[in-house]
Amino acid sequence: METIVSPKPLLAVLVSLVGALLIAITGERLRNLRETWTILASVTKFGIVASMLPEILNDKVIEYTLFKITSHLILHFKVDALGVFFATTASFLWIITSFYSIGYMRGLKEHAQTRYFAYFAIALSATVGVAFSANMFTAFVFYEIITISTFPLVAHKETKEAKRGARKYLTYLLGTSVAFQLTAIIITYNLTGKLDFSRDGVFETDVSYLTVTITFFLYIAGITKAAIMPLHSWLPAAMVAPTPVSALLHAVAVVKAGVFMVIRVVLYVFGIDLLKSFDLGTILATIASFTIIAASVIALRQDNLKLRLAYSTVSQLSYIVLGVALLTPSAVIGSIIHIVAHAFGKITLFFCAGSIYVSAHKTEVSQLDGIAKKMPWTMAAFTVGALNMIGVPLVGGFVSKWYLLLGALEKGSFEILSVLLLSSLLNAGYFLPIIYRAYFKKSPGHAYEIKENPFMAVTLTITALISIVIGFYPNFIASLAKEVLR
Amino acid sequence: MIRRTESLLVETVCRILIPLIQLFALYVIVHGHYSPGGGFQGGCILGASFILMVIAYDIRWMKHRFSEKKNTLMVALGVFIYSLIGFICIFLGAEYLNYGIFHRILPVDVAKARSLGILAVETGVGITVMAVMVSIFLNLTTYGKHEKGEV
Amino acid sequence: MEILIGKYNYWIYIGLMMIGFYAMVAKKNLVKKVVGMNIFQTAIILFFISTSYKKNATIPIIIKSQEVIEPIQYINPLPHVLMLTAIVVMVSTFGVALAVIVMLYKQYKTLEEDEIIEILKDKK
Amino acid sequence: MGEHSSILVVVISLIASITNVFIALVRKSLCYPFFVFILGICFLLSMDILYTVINFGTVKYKLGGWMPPWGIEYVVDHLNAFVIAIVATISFVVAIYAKESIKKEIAKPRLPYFYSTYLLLVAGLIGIVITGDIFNLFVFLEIASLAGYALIAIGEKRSVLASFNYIIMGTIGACFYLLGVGYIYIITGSLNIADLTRLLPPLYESKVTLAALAFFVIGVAIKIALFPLHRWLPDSYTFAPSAVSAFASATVTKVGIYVLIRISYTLFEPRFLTEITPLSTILVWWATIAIFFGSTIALGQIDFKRTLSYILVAEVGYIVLGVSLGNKEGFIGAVLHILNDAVMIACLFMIAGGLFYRIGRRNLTDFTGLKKYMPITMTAFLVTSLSMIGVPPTAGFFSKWYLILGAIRAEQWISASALIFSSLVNAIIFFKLLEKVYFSKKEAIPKYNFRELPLSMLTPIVLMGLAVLVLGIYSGKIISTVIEFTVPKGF
Repeated sequence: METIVSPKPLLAVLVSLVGALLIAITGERLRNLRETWTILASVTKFGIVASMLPEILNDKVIEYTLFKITSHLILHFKVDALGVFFATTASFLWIITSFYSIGYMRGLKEHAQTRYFAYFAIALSATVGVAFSANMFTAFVFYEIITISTFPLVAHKETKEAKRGARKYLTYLLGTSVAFQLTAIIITYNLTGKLDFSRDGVFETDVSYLTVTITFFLYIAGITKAAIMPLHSWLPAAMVAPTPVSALLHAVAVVKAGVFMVIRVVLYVFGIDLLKSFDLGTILATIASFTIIAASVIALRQDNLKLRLAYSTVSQLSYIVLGVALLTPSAVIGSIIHIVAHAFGKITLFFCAGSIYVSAHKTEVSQLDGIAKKMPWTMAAFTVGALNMIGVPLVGGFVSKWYLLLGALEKGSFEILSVLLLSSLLNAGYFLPIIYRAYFKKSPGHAYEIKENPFMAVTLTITALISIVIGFYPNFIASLAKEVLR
Repeated sequence: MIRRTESLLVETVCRILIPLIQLFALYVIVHGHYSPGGGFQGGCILGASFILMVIAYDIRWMKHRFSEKKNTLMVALGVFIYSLIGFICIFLGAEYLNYGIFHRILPVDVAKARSLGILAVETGVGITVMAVMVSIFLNLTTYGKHEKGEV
Repeated sequence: MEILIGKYNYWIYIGLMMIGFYAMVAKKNLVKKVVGMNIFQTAIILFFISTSYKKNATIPIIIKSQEVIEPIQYINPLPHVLMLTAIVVMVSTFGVALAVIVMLYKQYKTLEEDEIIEILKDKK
Repeated sequence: MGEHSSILVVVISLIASITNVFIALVRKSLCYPFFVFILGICFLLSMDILYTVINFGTVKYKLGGWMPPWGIEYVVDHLNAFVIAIVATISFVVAIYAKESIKKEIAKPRLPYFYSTYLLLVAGLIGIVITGDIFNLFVFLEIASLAGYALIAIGEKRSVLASFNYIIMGTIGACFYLLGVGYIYIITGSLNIADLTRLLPPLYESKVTLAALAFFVIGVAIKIALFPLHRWLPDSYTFAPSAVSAFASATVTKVGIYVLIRISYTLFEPRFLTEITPLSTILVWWATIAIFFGSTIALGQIDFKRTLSYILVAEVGYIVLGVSLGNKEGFIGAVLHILNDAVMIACLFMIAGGLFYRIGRRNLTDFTGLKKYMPITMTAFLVTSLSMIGVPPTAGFFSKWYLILGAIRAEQWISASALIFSSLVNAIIFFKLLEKVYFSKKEAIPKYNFRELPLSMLTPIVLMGLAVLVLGIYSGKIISTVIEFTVPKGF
């Protein structure tokens, strides 16, 4: 494998930090200029990240050492296939979300918009930072920055409820990461003297079962952003945030950063061989399976649309964890593809929820009767997103589920297979009634006219279309995912 | 707060005793470097003589003879003498307070120079100790109002 | 028995120290506490001085007529010098403590600790 | 100045403290410039010492030309130079801060005496650190303590009683230390630390040495407020003037810990603490309890300065833990935390003082909505808070990293969890405050003066806030140039 030294990963991180600074300086008075900065930063960021793609596909690795703090605590970037995969998804969706945010924030005439856009940019910086981290320390730094920079976004409304939600959010994310993840990192360093991610894991083969098990579960408990039960309840609590935040951060950037870290830990810290020999994957798979089913069941009973989506996210994230936990090639590919497929699907769904809220001021599922006539684009996109989640063929979600099923078969585990099938049924169970209501129930008359916001309608259509594109042409993404395993 | 009692006996005895005490204090200070005694002990005795003066007469009278400004000046003066000797040593190229080096500027040998150096330091210490003793006593007896002049 | 008599200086200093310590901890009156503190410090000074004592020895000052100097003849002067400094420290601590007591008295018009605490509680 | 810096830094501040009283008689307005000037000189001298030590190794200075072990010797190695630099820097920065802050808290005629006592405290602290003689150390310890008692007593009304309790406790501590000196002198006949290092090893089995060690440790533990002996600290630092709280909290306990390090690892050899006596085990557990209790009590406070005081009790536990873990990582973490904690605590106490300066109160609830009125101060507060919690890349993370690493390497799992527990408690305390600062609105009360602090108070706060970030990024450099050399040989 060839290594290129280039500051591109650093630039990718810095672009949105500079953007945040410019946004903060520009302020509310020149809002158009401020929004220009957001768009510019997001496009540049995507450009930089995408420019690394060809090199990565040619089996090269880009590295950059930013700063040696001590001999082993080094801020070090390393771009590999997995990282660039995640970074591309996140930075691409940021462009779309930026447009959507502008529509949403202006549509609702929200307060503190400057703060909103600035912290959004910082959060994205840190997300890309996590994606490009070469060692646990760097990843931990950016992981914490994500937590802290999204806190103002969750507490955006500054109401009592928002503050309570934000407090819970912070307690879970920061508390567990400091208590468990940091401990796990230090134990890892103490045992191995290394913090770098490496293909074969950093542990020697002669470590004791107990130590590895404890460290492994400290990591899993510490990476709360992956929302594995029972440490999931911050995610529904975070739904008090404005919808674009829920859409990008709590369906893509933040939670995927968590899942991404889980993948990194499983594949690059412990390594497949070690986990296989200790059979730790099965335990993780069991937890993930439980999360998938339990979260889906809870989602069935939610009336609030965003909460239902949140529990759906909890459940879908565990697909990814499950795929990695199976430790078979197809399952890992499936979970990597699911990062993208779920990202586009769920962001569409959240965009729709936001669009409905802005145009019709409705938040509950039971209020959606006959809304499809008033908001045709939104509901069409919603349908695509829902089909994506269920895993209907020709939509993105199908591809990942296919690989996951293959992985379960490779493993020969009938239980996992049945979990996947059952959860698909449950997904259908909580999404289809919404679609049914929107299209076939009669709308109760409205005193005001419901109109779709063009900014939002366009963006959510784009993400829905991309979901379909992934479903039709899965080869590109699948080949990139296979690159990870090579 | 101490008021004048105007007891003839006390005042007369003190009038005779105080000069003697002060003389003895000076003796203790100047002989400190080669026999029992020294700046601290001498300073204490000297301070005690002033305190006796306050007790026998009163503070107002005492301050009339020996004002607070003078007292503070004494505190600073003693320390200055001490530190000056130390700094001169540094300027002459030796360690701080290494007064053996004085033989370069004084027409004496090293041992004598040391003896003179310590005498100077003891004098400084004596002055400071005396002044500090007096000022502690005054501050405590007047509830700290002594600086404001409300005796 | 030998420990009791042979090291009587230690027992005296420990006894004095405990008296001082008791006064510092148990007495309610602030001045008594400070007096206890003084006893405590004095005990330590006695301890130091007693360690330097030798039987049939004299103060370490050379008399001019004397020609041979025998270290055995003299007691160790260093603890005395150290304690001279310690006394200075002690006096200044005593001074500061008294000054603080004067301030306390001005504020609370009492020197009993429990009364002061009572006053503080009432204020709350 | 070169070789003489080590003596000058003590003597200049000592003399200046008395000169200042005299200057006050001539012209009061000159006192403050003189005060800052002297501390500036001390700061430069301390940097000179640090520079000399880093480049040329240990500096020895024979006071009065007397050869050690008969004369007093000043020995400056990396550890001394490091702590002196901390004390001198913090004293200088807080001195700038003190100008405005003290005006609202102390009556004007007393100001010159405040400056004098402050200088005396600086002289005492630097003296403790620089001297190579255990009795001389006692004298400086008392100079510093006396100045501390006086400085605390000029604070708010309740500070006088706090100061009195501090006098009683502090004197017991100092007397215990003195007893330790006595025993050491009885058994060896020497007071010079370097000399004692040579003389003591054959005497390790003696009961007298054990008694001396016990007295030393208890005495120092009182001076550094290690948990059950911490009673004097919260009251004192809560009611003292803000500038005093900021300076004393940052340096007095740290210098005490320096004494503990000197006693444990220079006076005695590391093996004495681990193999012959169980002292390191005792200290590890003691410090762990201190961390647990300090943090827990801090949670329940209303007054911000009192909260900080209890956090300080926990932080002292951190450092003692690191020192006594008996491995390199823990020790590096402890020494690094001496620096980081000094900067963080000083900054937080200065912010508390700033709050008091503007609105006359400093309860936790008074932080509500301050971002609008004091944006710059609150940014510094944000950075320092993150550092207290231990969020990378701020300074607090790195010392905590080394401490936890040391605890895990020593297989002290409970201590490691205590460190993490305390981080979480800090997170709760500070995020509660940050939420109040950034997400709650204050109804402006016309009576109070909500404005950004004056420049002379703001600059030190911002400096310390920046320092937290810079020290974090350069902690590797600090470790490799200074702290690596302070690690005792037996590790």
